[in-house]
Amino acid sequence: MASSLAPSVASLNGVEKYFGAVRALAGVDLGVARGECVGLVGHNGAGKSTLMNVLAGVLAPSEGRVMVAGQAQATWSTRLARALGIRCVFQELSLCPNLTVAENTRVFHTALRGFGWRRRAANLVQEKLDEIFPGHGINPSTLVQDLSIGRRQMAEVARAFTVTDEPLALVILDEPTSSLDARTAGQLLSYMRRRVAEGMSFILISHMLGEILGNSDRIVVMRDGRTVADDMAAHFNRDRLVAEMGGDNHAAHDASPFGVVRAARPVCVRARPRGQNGDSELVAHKGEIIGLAGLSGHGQTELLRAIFDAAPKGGGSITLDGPVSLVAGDRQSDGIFPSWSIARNITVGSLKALKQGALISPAREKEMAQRWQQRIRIKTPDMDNPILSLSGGNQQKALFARALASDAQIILMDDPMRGVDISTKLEVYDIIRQEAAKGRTFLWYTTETEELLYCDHTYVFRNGMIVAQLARGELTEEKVIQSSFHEAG
Amino acid sequence: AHAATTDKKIALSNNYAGNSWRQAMLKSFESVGKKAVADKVVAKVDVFTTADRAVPTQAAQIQNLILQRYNAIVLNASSPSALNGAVRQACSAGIIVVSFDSIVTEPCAWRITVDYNAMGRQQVAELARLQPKGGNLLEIRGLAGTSTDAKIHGGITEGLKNYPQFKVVRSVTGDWDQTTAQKNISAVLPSLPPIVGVVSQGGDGYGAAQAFAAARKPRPTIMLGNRQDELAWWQQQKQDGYRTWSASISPGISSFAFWVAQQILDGKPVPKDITIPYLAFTQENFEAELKAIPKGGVASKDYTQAGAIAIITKK
Amino acid sequence: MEASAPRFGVAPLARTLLPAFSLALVLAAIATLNPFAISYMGFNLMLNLAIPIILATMAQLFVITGNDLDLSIGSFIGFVCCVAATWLTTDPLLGAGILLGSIIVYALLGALIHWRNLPSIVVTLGMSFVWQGLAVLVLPDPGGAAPEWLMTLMGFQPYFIPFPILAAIVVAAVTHFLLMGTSYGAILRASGGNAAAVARAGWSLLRIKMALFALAGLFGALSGLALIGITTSGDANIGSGYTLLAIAGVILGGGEFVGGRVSPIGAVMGALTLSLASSSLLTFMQVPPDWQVAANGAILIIVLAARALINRRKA
Amino acid sequence: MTRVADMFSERPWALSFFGAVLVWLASIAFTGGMGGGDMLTSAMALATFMVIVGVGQMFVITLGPGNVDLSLPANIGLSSAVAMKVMNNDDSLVAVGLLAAAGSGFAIGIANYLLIRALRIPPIIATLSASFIIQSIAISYGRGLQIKPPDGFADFANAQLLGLPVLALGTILFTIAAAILLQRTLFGRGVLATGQNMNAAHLAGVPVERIRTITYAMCGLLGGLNGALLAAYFRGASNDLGSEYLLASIAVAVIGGTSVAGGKANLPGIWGASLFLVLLLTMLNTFGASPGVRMVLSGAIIVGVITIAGGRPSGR
Ligand SMILES: Nc1ncnc2c1ncn2[C@@H]1O[C@H](COP(=O)(O)OP(=O)(O)OP(=O)(O)O)[C@@H](O)[C@H]1O
Ligand SMILES: Nc1ncnc2c1ncn2[C@@H]1O[C@H](COP(=O)(O)OP(=O)(O)OP(=O)(O)O)[C@@H](O)[C@H]1O
Ligand SMILES: [Mg+2]
Ligand SMILES: [Mg+2]
Repeated sequence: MASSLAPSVASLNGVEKYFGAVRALAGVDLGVARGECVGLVGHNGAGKSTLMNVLAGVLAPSEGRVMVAGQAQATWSTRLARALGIRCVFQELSLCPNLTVAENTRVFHTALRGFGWRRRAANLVQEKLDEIFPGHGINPSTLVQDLSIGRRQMAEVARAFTVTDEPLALVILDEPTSSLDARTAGQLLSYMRRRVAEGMSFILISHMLGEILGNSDRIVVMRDGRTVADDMAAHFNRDRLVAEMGGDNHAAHDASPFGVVRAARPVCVRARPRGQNGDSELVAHKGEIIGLAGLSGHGQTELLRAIFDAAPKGGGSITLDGPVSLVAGDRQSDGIFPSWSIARNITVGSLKALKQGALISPAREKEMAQRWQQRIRIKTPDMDNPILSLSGGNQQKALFARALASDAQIILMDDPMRGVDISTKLEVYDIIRQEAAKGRTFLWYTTETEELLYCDHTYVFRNGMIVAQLARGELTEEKVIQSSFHEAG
Repeated sequence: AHAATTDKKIALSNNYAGNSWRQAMLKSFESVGKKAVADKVVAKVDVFTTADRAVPTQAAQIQNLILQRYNAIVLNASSPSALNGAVRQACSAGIIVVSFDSIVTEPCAWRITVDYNAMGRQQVAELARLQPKGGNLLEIRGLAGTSTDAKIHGGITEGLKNYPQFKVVRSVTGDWDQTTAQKNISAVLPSLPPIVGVVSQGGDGYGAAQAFAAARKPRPTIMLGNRQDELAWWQQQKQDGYRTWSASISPGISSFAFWVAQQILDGKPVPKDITIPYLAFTQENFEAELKAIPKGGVASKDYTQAGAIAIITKK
Repeated sequence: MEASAPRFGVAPLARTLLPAFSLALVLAAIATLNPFAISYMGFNLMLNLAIPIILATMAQLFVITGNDLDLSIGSFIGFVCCVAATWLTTDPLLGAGILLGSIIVYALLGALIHWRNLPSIVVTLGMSFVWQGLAVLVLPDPGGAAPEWLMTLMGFQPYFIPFPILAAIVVAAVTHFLLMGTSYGAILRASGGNAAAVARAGWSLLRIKMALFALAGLFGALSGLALIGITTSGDANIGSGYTLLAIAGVILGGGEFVGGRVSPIGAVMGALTLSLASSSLLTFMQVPPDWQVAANGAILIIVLAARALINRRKA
Repeated sequence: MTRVADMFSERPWALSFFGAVLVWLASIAFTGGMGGGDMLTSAMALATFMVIVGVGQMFVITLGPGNVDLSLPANIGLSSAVAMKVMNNDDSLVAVGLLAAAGSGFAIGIANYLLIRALRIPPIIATLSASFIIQSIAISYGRGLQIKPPDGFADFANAQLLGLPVLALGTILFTIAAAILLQRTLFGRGVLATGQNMNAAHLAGVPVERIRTITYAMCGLLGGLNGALLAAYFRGASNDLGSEYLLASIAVAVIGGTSVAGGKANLPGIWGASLFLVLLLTMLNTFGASPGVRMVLSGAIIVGVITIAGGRPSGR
C-alpha cells in the first residue's frame, strides 16, 4: 500500500491560498495513491478544509496546481473534478433542506434526468444508505429539513457514493463523523475500509485521533497552512500526532474526581423528560458536570432545550435556579450569526454586563473578545473579522466562549465538541473543570463516550426517557452502550 | 308610477371612499336611496366599496353584484374601459348599469357626467378676465390615464388657443389631491420663472397655494375646486382684494345617477348620455356656499326625483 | 428507531392540507350566504377574475423559489395588458414579438441580479416604475381592445366544469409538474435551499436564476393576457394591485420567503382563497359601507388564524 | 469604476448619497444653475418624512425575511386625523395631539404584532389586513374630511433655520439616536441577531419576542408621529396622506443598504436614499417629462445606480 508504488490518483503541488491578508495555505504538497486512505489531521484553522476545497475545485488556489492521474490541470473546477472522479463531503452541510433526500441526490448528478428520475435517484441513495448504514431508518422521500442532524450527515455521505455516469476514484471526507454517534461512525469507517480494499482512494479528516490512527494508511499532519508530517500510519501514535499538530501534550483522561459527596451540595437543576415513565429525573447539584448519554436523537437535545426555555425560574416538570446559557451543537442553524464579527458573536451572550450607562461599551466589548480569544485560542488575526472567516472548529470555539463569558450559572452543552481539535478539547475540558470548581453547573450531552469520563454523573437516554444513571465510578463504555440499546430494536 | 320599481334592488359600485368628495358622494347616494326605500319607491339600496383602488377588484365586485341579483348597478368606475367586460356581463344578465363621474365606455351602460371640456375652457376664460395681461401659467393635471383628466386638460388646451397671452411653462401631476399637488409643485417651483396663474382640476388648489407660500414666491391666481379648504383660503385672501374662480363636479351626481337608474327600471325612456351642469362659484357667491360646507368637506347638491326627471327629459 | 422521527410525522401533511382548508372555509361561508353562487354560472362569475391572479401568483412563486421577490409583477401585467389591447390586436406579429422581448428582459434581469449580486427587491422596485411608465406610453388613455381570440378563450364555457376551475386545475398541474415533477425543477428549488451546494455540484446559478425569472415573465405575460381577455379593454393602471396579491397568494399557499420552500398547488389554492375572500365573500356579507374595507381585512385574518389554530393543534 | 465599487461595498450608504448628488447636479445643469439651493431645501423637507418612516421600516425589515410593515400608509392617514382632531385648531393642544398620534401609531404597531404572534399570520399579510381595518376606522373617524392643523404647528413644520428645514434638523438628530439604538443597545443588537437567525438568537438568550414587539410598536409609533407632522406640513390631515410611503419606506431602507435577508441595517443610507428619491422626482419634474417618460426614467435610474455601484460580482 505504500504511496510510492501505487499510481497517484490526484496530487496538489505547492498550493497557496490567501483570503485577503490571511494566508490559509502556505505551499502544500499532497498526493493520494490508488487504494489508499490518507488521514489528514491538524489543529482548527490549520487549512485542511481549505486544501480540500482546492482539490475539489471549489476554491481556486492563489498559487500552485492540481494534478490528476499524472496530468497537470490548467483549468480546474468542481465540474472537472467530478468528471475525473473526485468527490467531497464538505465539513458544512451541503444538502438543500427544502428538498427530499432523493431530490438532493438528483442535485448531485447532472445525469439523473428524464422519465423516472425521482425513482432512480431514490433507489440510488437508498441502496447506498443500506450498504453504508444498515438500519438507518431514512426514507429517501423525506425532506432533509425534517431529518435530525445526524441523519442529514448520513444522507450526505451516502449521496457522495452514488454513481451514475461519472467515475468514482477519490472521496474526500471532511469531518464526516462529527455529527454521527459512535455506532454510525463505526459503520461509515468500516464501509470506507471495504472500499479502500476495492481500490478506491480516500482523504479522511477528523479530530478524533483514534479514527485516523485506526483507519488510515498514511497520515498527513498540517499546521498553520503547511504539512509538517507525512508518513505511514503505523509510524504514528496518539502522542506523536498531538505533538506534530503543535498541541501541548496533555496527559489525556486526567479526569481526577473532586472527591465531593454529591448530596453535600445544593441541587440546582431538576428536570423530568416529557415522555418519562416512572419517577426518574435528571438532578444536578451545584458545581457538578452532568453527562447526557445515549444514541443521538433520543431526547437529550429536547431536554436541554426544555431546560433552557424554562430558565431562569423553571416551570412545568423543571425546577432550576439561576441564569442558563447553551452551547449549540448545530452551529449553522442554532449557533452563529453569519453577518457579525467574531467579537460580536461572542459578546451577544453577555451584553448586559458590557453596558456602561445605557449603552454597550465598545472598549469593554473588545476587551471581552480579546480575553476569550486568548483563553480559548481562537485562530484569527483580528476578532473583528467576520465569523465565517473562521475554520469550523474555531467557530465552535467562539460559541463556547459565548456561553462561558456570560453570567450563566448553569451551562447546557448540546454535543458541543463537534469539529474541535484535540488540543483545544483538552483545554476546554480544563476550563470546564475550573468553572465547575468555581460553582458553575454543566449539563453535557455528548456522543463521544470518552467525554463522559469527565462527568460526575451520567444519565443515559433512550426513546426520550432516562433509562439509566451512572455515577462517575460506575461508568464504563459497555454499560452506556448496553442501556442505550436495551430492548431497542 | 312607482309600482314598476317597488320590488327593485339597486346597488352602488364604488372603488374608493377615502376623500371628502367620495364621502359626500356616498352620503348623497345613501340618503336619497334610504328615503326612496322608505317611500317604497324601490325595495333595496346598497352601497359597495372595494378595499383597494385596483381595477380588477371592481370588475370582480360587479360580477358578484350580478350574482346578488340586483336590478341596477350604479357605477363610479375605476377605469373607463377596463370594466367593460364586467359591465357587458351585467348587461347581458339583464341588469341596468348607470355610470357616473368616472364613466365607462361600454355602450350598453348609461353615462352621466358633467361637461369637463367646457369646465376647462371656462376656467381659461375666467383667468383671462382676472389676468388680462397674460403671462406664465402652471398647469396641475389630475390622475394620469383617466378620462376626466384628459377632458379637462383638453378643455384647457382648447381655451388657451383663444388667449395667446398665456403660456403654460410647466405642468405637474396633482392627482386631484392637495398633498400630491403641493409636493410636486414644491419640487419644480425653484426652477420656474414668475407665474401669474395656475390652471387646475380642483381639489389641488389649496396645495398649490401652500407650495407657493412655502417657496416664498408671489401668490398667483389659482383656479380652485369646491373643497371647503380651497374656498376658505379664498375667503382669507379676499381681504386684500384677491380674486379667482372655482368649479368642480358636484358629489350629488350620485343621487342623480340613482334616479336615472330608477327611471330606467320604471320603463321611462332615458338617453344613454346625460350631461349635468358643473358646480361653479364666483367672487360674488362663493361665501354663501362656504357656510353650508362642513369643515374639510366639499360643496354638494343632492337631486330629488323631480329635479332629476326635469334634467332627463330636458335632453 | 430514533426518537425524533414521530415529532415530524404530521408536519408535511399539515403543510399541504392547510391551503385546502382555508379554501374550504371560504367556500363554505359563501355557500351559506348565497347558495345561488355555488353553481356553474356562479363559479364563472366569482372566479374568472381569479385566473389572472392565479397566474400572477405563479409568476411570483418562481421568483420566490430562488429567494428573490418581484415587486414589479403587477405593473408588468399592466404593461402586457396595454400591449395586448393595442399591438397584439392591430399587429399580432409585432405584439407577440414585444411580449416575447419582455420575457427576455425578465430573464436578463435575473442575470443582472445574479451577476452583480443585487437585492432583487430594489431592482424590481425600479422595474415596476419602468413597466408602469411603458404601459402609460403604450396606452396613454384607457381603451384599446383585446384580440378577439383572447376574449373567446376567456369566455369559453366547457361542458359541466366551470372554466375558471378548469383553468386553475390546469395551471396547478402545469406548475406542479414544472417545479416538482421535472428534474430541472428540483434544481430550481435547490437554488433557493442551498445555492452554494448547487454550485458545488456543478450547476450554473446564472442559468438557474435566468430560468426562474424567465418563467416569472412568462406567467406574468399569461396573467396579463388572461386579464385583458376578461376586461376586454386596457388601462395602464390595471395591474397595480397584483403585486401584493401574488405575494400573499404564495405565502397563503404555504410558501416561505427564503429557503426555496414553495408549493404550486398550495399557491393556486391560496390565490383562489384570496380572490374569493376579498371579493365574493365580502360582497355577499352586506357590511355597512364604512366597514367594508375592514371586513376584507377581517376575513383575511380569520382565514389565516383558523389555519394557525389547526397548525398548532397538529404540531 | 472598480475603485468606486469598492468604496460602495465598504460603505453601502455612500451609494445613495452618490445617486442623490448625481440627480441634483443633473437638475441644476438643466436649469442652468437656477434654484439649486432651494431645490435642496425643499428636498430636505420632503425627505424628512421618508426618513422618519424609513427608520421604522428599516428596524422591521432587519428582523428578518418576511418582516415588513404594510400598514404604514393607513397608520399615517388615521394618525394624521387623530392628531388634527385632538389639536382642534388650538396651538396649546399641539403636544397632546402629537401624543395622541404617537399613541394611535403605537397601538397599531402592537396590533400588528399580536396578529403576527398570537395568530401566527405572516407579517406581510397581517399588516396588509391590519391596514384595511385601519382604513375603515380612519374613514368612519375622519369622514374623509381635510382637517386643518393649528397655525403655530403648521408654521413650525414649515420653518427654516439657515436655509435648512427645522424638521430636517430634528430628524437628523433622531437618526443619530436611532443609529446608537441599533448598534449600542441591547435592543438594537437583539434586532440584528434576530434578523440573522431567530433560532440562534433565542438560544443565545436574546428575548426574541420582546424585541419583535418593540420593533413593530416603534415602527407604528413613528408612522403615527409622521402622520401628525405631515398633516402640519401639508396643512391638512387626510386618509391618503401616507399612500406613497408604502413603497417609499421600503425603498429607502433597501436602497440605503438594509438587507431584506435581515440582520443588516444602515441608517445614513436612509437619508441618502430619501434624498435620492426626492431629488429624482425633482429632476424629472424639472425636465418636464410626461408621466410615462418620468416613470420609465426614474425606474431605469434606480436600476442603473444600483447596478453601477451596488452589488459586487458574484463568483469565487
Ligand atoms: N472565506 C474565508 N475568508 C477568510 N479566511 C478564511 C476563509 N476560509 C478559511 N479562512 C481561514 O483559513 C484558515 C484555514 O481554515 P480551514 O477551514 O481550512 O481550517 P481547518 O483546518 O479546516 O480547520 P477546522 O478543523 O477547524 O475545520 C483559517 O485561519 C480560516 O480562518
Ligand atoms: N425550543 C425552541 N427552539 C427553537 N426556537 C424556539 C424555541 N422556543 C422558542 N423559540 C423561538 O423563539 C421565540 C421565543 O423567544 P423568547 O422566548 O426569547 O421570547 P421572549 O422575548 O424572551 O419572550 P418574553 O418577552 O415573554 O420573555 C419563538 O418565536 C420561537 O420562534
Ligand atoms: Mg475544516
Ligand atoms: Mg424569554
